[in-house]
Amino acid sequence: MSHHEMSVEDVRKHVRVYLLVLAALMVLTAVTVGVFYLHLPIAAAVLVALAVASVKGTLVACYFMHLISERGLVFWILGLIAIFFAALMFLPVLTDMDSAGV
Amino acid sequence: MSDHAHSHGDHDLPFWKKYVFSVDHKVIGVQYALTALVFLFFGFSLMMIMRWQLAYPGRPIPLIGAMLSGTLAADGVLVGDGYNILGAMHGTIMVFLGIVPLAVGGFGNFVLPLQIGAPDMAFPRLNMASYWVFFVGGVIMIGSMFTKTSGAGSGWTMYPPLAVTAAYGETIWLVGMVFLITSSLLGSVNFIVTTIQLRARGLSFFRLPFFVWAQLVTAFLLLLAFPPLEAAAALQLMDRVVGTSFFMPEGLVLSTVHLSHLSGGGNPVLWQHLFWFLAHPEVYVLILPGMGIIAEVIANNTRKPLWGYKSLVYSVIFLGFMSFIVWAHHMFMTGMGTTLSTFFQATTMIISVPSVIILTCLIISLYGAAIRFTVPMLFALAFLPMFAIGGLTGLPLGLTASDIQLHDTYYVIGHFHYVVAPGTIFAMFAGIYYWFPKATGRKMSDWLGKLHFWPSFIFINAVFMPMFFQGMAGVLRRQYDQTEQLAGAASHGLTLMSSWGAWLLALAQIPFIVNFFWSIWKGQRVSDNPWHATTLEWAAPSPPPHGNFPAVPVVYSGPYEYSVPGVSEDFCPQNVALEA
Amino acid sequence: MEPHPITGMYNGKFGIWLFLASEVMLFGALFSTYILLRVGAPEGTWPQHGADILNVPLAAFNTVVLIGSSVTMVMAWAYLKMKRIGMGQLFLAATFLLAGTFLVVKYFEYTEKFHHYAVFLNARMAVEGYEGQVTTISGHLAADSPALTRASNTGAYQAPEFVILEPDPPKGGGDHPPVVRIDGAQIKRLSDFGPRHSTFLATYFTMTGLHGLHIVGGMIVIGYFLATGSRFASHNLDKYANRIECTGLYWHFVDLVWIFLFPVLYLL
Amino acid sequence: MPPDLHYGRWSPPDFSLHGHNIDQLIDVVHVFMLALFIPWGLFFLYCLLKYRQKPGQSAQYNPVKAKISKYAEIGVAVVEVFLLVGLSMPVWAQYKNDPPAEDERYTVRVIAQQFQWNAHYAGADGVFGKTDASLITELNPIGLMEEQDPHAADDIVTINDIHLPVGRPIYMRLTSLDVIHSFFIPTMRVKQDVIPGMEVPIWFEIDAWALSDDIRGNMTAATPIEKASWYKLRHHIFAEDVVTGDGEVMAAAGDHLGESYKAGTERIAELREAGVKELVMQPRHPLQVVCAQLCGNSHFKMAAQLITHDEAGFAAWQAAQKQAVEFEDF
Repeated sequence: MSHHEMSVEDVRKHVRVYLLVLAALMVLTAVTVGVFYLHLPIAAAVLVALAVASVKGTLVACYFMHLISERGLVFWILGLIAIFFAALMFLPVLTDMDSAGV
Repeated sequence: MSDHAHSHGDHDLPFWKKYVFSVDHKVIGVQYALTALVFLFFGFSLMMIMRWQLAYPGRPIPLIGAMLSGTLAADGVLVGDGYNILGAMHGTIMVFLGIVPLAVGGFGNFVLPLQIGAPDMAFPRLNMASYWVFFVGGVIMIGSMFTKTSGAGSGWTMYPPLAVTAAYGETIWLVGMVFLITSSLLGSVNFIVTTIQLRARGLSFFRLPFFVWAQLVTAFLLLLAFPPLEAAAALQLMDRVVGTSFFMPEGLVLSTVHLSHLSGGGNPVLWQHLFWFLAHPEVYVLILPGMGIIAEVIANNTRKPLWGYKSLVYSVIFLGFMSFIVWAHHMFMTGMGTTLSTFFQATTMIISVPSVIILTCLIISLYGAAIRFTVPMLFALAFLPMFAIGGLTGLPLGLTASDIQLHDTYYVIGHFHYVVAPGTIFAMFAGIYYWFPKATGRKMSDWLGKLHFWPSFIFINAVFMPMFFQGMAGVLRRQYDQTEQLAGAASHGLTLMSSWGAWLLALAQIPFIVNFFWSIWKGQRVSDNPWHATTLEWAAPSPPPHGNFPAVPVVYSGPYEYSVPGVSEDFCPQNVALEA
Repeated sequence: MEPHPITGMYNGKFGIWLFLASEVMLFGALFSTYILLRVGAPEGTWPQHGADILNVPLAAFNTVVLIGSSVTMVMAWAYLKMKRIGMGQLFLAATFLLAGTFLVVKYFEYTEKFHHYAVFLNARMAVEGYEGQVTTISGHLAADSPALTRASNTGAYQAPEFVILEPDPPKGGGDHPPVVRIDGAQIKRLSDFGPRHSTFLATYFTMTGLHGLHIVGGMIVIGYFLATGSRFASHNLDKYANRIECTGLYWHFVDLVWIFLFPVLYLL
Repeated sequence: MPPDLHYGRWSPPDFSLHGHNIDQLIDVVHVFMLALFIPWGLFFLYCLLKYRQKPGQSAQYNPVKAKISKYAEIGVAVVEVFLLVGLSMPVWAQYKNDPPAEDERYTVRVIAQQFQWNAHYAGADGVFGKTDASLITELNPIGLMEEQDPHAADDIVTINDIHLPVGRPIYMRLTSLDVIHSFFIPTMRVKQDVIPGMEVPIWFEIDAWALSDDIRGNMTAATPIEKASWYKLRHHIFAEDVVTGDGEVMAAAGDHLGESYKAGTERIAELREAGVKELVMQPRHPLQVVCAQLCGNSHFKMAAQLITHDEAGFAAWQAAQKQAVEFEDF
């Protein structure tokens, strides 16, 4: 739904959601930092850190950026971005692996 | 609906608001086109100077030799650095300041909103901003040539460490590049929003003219491919200005001086990846709008619907998508092993298929047609075989094994010039002759047009055809003096042919320049739809007023309803309901 | 300006989303640069954790600040939707202040780095307070150490005839070792903890710097709406709310980038 | 003996074992291109001639049922798959995979710099001496640790001359001191970017008969004097003495036309006036190693001479080098 024909009530609901999301983000931030001081092995550390970051990112995108209530073309475009972003992330692999003999 | 289109009263604007800082997409389009044409001619002139050095190495350049500055030439003879600077600037100018602004900024801006029945672009002020950012970027970039310590001379690809250790002009080049990238980003956002949100009622996606599709895909390429280059440019600026080592490995020694002040730890190949991640899609940015124009002109002058309109559309979308995953075929010689090279060879072969489809559709459209050999049509027809040659010669370069011998030779130069010079630039000429009446209300002279076409067609082949044979013989690109090497010395005759071809090609442009300016004021007045075309731009008055259409058009039919059986006229404009 | 049936968005909003798409590719390129350089980094040139060099508490604080600013931003929009312009502008102001706070903290983080030096030695040498021999010593310049000069052509510090350094405590804690005097002849390279120091810090400064520029950009826009907002809103509230929504989309994205920058640069 | 040893034809002569595969691929691809382009072009011309607009005759609205296009596209795809899987990938694999065994290959290091090719040979002990960037000088271009490392004592370093044995695999370790170069031997079908900060190995084998001295002889060609141009012959030397009717020696075998365009052109004029009909010349150095990647203002000059020996000749050359080194010690 687009935000034009929103009643004051709807907005109030939104506001409550925003505060919940805020709380969640704060907790997750605490988690990331806390986990860091546990000094996990590197693989685990990377996994946790990125997982938590992704969750936080998703929360921001879905609720603050209203992605959850969007529809239509924008998702196709975001999907496209996801693919090309993956291609970009594939790039370090390219330079590193499989340069013959090196 | 754009919230600006209807708002401002247009005709009472002061001159500078109406023609200089205008927000009208048509004025901006013309501004783009004229600026780009000037840049194109400048870039062409640089190449003509280089061709002299190649044809007559070490001999003073006639006429202008004396005028060239210290960093470019010594007593009338081009110097090595000068040659490299001209080479780098020729590439940069043609690609970033010439063709893209003309094809996208010029034709896109002028034609696209008209073809979708919109009163203007979605963000007119943004549109103006993107033109002026482009303009400033262009001036900065050309300015980089004239720095005291010598300009950017590491090729348009700016490979580090050479580019990082090179003279100061390089920094200015990078700054200019950042401006140009910003401009394209603003532009592409504007194009996509306009195309998707401002289409006239009834103009569904599969009723869009092919030109609009081409522009839409191009806009996506610009939007998504340029940012990585922007990042790369930022990193190279850091390396040059701040002294970081993103692209600088440990233990570099420059003419026996150990660069121990660098932290090292960087990777020169990283730049190539980021650069080609942009630059391969960029190749399609150069060619797709051209294809769009060709499709329009061919449909109009064959007087029949394009053959396989839908497969054209799907092909162009597929092209756009694939162009993001072929980039490393520019890097086969960096020490790539079998796994990766296989992947990128495969994608490269795959991407050639949609190009073949597009070409086939266009040529089958000629079958059973009623061809009008107008000047735009001549250029459009010439485009087809020229582009075919350009495309086919890409094959041996896309296969790693044959690339071993051909990489970095003149074969490559021949290949991509066939795509962009007799390819895209001919398409641009077709577009100029085709839409000139819409922009001015007057037609360009046919006679001068043909006088422009035939010599151009002959000489442009004289320039580029020899390059394939030189490349085969092993003549390398970016050589200040080819005869320094056995292969170059042996094929010096072909070099002479290319050079003379280039200079004669320049002469062949005179009729165009004369025709262009003469026709603006003295050209034959024509109706709003002189070509009897179907697409919406011809439903607007010539030249279209601010806001384009007297009444917002409604679309009833597909883009190319020509020679519909049982209809009196041989064309049915999109905005006219078919008499059934 | 009604939302378009196909995208469900009005032009401005759709435009911002497209712009953000390109931003994803921009930062994506930088992240992949980070990965590439880290994976290929020569032995011992890349810190085990960013935290070995960087200040985690400050960054964590900044994370909280930025998340907070995201909430105030979206609140501003919500109150405008509730037709309460005053509250809307108030939250906008809060966002502006939080953004300012973020930059101030970053400023302190940066300056700290520029007053902290590393001396890379030609050969291993023993330094009191560190076990074994070291190839680099980091610390702060003592007051009586000669002033450093930069080479005109490269801009890098020239090795002075000697430096007097107050070394950092060795890794794993311990107290400050005594001051050391290092002879110019022993010095291979001398650098502050700025971008020149190493590819890690180069990446850190480039990424956080670019992110900082985005913050500044956002503040300019928000500042503009703070100044002109109430007048704008009074004659077209819906349109103003949309402008704030678009600004918000951008602002949340900037927040989102930081949410990834923080762990990647500081914690891993 | 070699078939056709001339530069400037379709492709330069080839003296490597793997080269003919690459040439074959290039030829096949071009045949395919023509097979595609010619019929396509004929159809194009046919349409242009047949379907020009005539009064009272309109174009046909309904699309032609052109199965042909589908077949054409499938055909193209199939041939491309063949080119890729059938030709390119095997050749590339042969060129890139499984390097020759330690014991049978000859290993040489090539260190590129602006604007010269330095070759580093292990010498008698077969072990490369260590190098150090901070030791690099004009005289020691690769920073060989002559004092510090015993293995360096018998190492040989040559500048812009690369000596290689024929008839056994060459294993070449390429690196660069400054910028990216590209190591290219046109007559060996070998090309590899040379990137600072990394050492990339390549390997190839030179035909057993391809000794540079023989090749020079085989490249002897006669140019009619009126066709002679300094640009084309600047790297050539006279194959035999040029003697005029009255027995005067105009040019001795091994002479060249001169260093500059001016000098060379005057020399040619002289010879013409002296009644010389044709110039029988051969390239001074028939095998060139060139730089294929723009590397600065003298990139075009960055060429080394490849000098190939049989085993005996190569051993002799190495010994001679060692001699030279010892003399320096005195």
